[in-house]
Amino acid sequence: MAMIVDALSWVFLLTGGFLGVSGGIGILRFPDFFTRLHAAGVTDTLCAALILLGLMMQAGWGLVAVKLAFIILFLSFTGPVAAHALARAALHGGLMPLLHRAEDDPSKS
Amino acid sequence: MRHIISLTLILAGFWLLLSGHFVPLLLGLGAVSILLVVAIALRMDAFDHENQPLHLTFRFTPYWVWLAGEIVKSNIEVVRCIWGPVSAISPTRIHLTATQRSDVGKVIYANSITLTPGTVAMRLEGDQIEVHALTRAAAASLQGGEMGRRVRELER
Amino acid sequence: MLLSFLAITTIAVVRLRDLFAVVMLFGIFSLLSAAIFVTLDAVDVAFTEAAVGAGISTVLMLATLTLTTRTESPPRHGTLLPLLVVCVTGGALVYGTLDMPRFGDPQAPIHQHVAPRYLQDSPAEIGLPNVVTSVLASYRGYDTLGEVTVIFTAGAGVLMLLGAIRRRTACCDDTGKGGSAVNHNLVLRVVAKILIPFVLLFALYVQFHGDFGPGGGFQAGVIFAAAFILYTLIFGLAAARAVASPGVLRVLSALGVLLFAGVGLAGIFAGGDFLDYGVLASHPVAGQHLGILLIELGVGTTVAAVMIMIFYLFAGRTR
Amino acid sequence: MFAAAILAVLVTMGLALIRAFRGPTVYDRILAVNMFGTKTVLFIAVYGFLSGRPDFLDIALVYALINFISTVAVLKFFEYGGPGRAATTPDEGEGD
Repeated sequence: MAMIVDALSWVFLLTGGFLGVSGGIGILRFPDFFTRLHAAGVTDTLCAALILLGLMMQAGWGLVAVKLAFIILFLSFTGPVAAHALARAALHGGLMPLLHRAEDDPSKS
Repeated sequence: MRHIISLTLILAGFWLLLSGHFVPLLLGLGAVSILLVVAIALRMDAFDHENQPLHLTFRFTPYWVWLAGEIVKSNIEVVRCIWGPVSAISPTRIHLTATQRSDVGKVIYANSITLTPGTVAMRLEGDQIEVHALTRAAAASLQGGEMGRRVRELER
Repeated sequence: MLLSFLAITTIAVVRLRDLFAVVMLFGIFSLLSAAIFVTLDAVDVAFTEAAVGAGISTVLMLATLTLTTRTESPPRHGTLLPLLVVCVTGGALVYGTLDMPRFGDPQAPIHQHVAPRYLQDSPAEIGLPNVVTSVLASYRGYDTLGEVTVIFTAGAGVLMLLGAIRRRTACCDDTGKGGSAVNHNLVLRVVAKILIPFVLLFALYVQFHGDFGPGGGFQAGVIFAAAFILYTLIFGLAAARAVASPGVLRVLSALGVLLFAGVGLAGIFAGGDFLDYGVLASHPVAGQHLGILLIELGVGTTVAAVMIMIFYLFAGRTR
Repeated sequence: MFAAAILAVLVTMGLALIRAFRGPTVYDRILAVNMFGTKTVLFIAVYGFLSGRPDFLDIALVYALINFISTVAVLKFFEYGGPGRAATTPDEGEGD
């Protein structure tokens, strides 16, 4: 049982790390701000959660695990809010998202 | 009143879990701290009356599990886009109607949209949510409306 | 690796002309330095850097930016002379370090003098697991009292500088409520409401657990202030002032210093020296504990009150 | 294995750093800084495990909170400090 948890935590840590690097490459490769926002979302949500979960499994039950859980909780609260506020501010500031085809409704900002 | 009690209880739990020291001095200080925080929170609340959605917390668990699954799925999708050719992405902008009744419900909906990578809620005005999606597929799955329905079931 | 990031960031900061971008990079800079402090095992310093550097200083720098212009004016003088001065100073510093003992050398003077005493005797004399707190609050009580007074004075100074020219502070507080996207932002409002009590409680947790882990008055004060800043940012200055009015804050900031000094004086009255907490209770260790708790509270109160006050002033001026 | 995770976090930090330098819009920079902050939280948490000092977690927790507040502050600044002009025009980028 302990070994399974151990192995699982390694898998989580590695996957989380991979997602992080992917997100980093994403914010370099994607063409405009709004698409980069999605790439950053990858690193903010699943990457962080996986790495912290991996750590939780290493820590075992206890206060450390609880604190890690708090970090996950806070990050999952603040992450999307920050992303949303950022997108909204960018839109408000007049930044237009690059659209696939221009037949979508023109923005009304 | 119910909000005050639930906030106090949750803060007390937060303190105990953070602290981990169960000596009388720290417990006493914790009690004083919690009272202070609740007092400040009350003073802050006096200026507009948005209810504390804390009582919703208990019904969240099934939703969280479902959402976690969604997050994993959409993460895989976005990572595929990142490593694949740039032409694979098709940024799209859509408008959704939030059918949730309360403000809190709408906020949960918007946050859930943002939390799943590939879709970001850009604007929330009235009951209109403007969403930017990385791919058409992501936009379409949102328009399917399952997430909105699940959030609506949360409130009641 | 982190150090190289730091160097790159510094170069970029110097080269950029857009002050806003510079502020953002400063944010990264302080995040990096906190990470470095962590790797150096300086937990308390990293904690302070985390709270002050990444959060508050960014906010204050931005507030300053709104008072001035956004782009740096082009330099009026040549770059050669400053470069020379910097090189000479840097060279002198490097030369100075050549004389210093190697990092971690047990024979180094710093390890011979007071450090062993602090490290060995502090558990017995003060009875706290966190040596940094013992050093700051007990052995170096005078220094810390001085620092708190400096913060108080700085707060008073800013108050005088900015408060003297208050033209529109009082009248235009609420104009922001109308057109601002942040104010109108439902998502921000709801989440901030949920978050703020937890931030406040977390600050108090840091305050009272400085004895056991990293933390203490300074950090707690800053985090506490950060919660108020968040509230001010989202609900407007008027609402925040109604929660904690500037008058109350002024009294609180002075009260913190007085509490600190008062504990010191109490030591004298109880028959000891100034800032000697050992005599405050029947048992020296208990006395130390009580004294440290009280002065940390004083530090926290002053820091939080001054921070919020300064932020109010900036916020009032930027409208 | 912690080392692998830390390395990945560091690489991500580096990539975010590049985006912060490159801009081109201020929002890209804010995004990069925000992401950098999250990565710092992770870095501190993992490093705390690597060196066996889990009290680092308090710092990570502080970061998770403070980072959010400074992002909000930055956005607020734009509402007042740089209407339209400052936000829409991509700035000159590094080194002029």
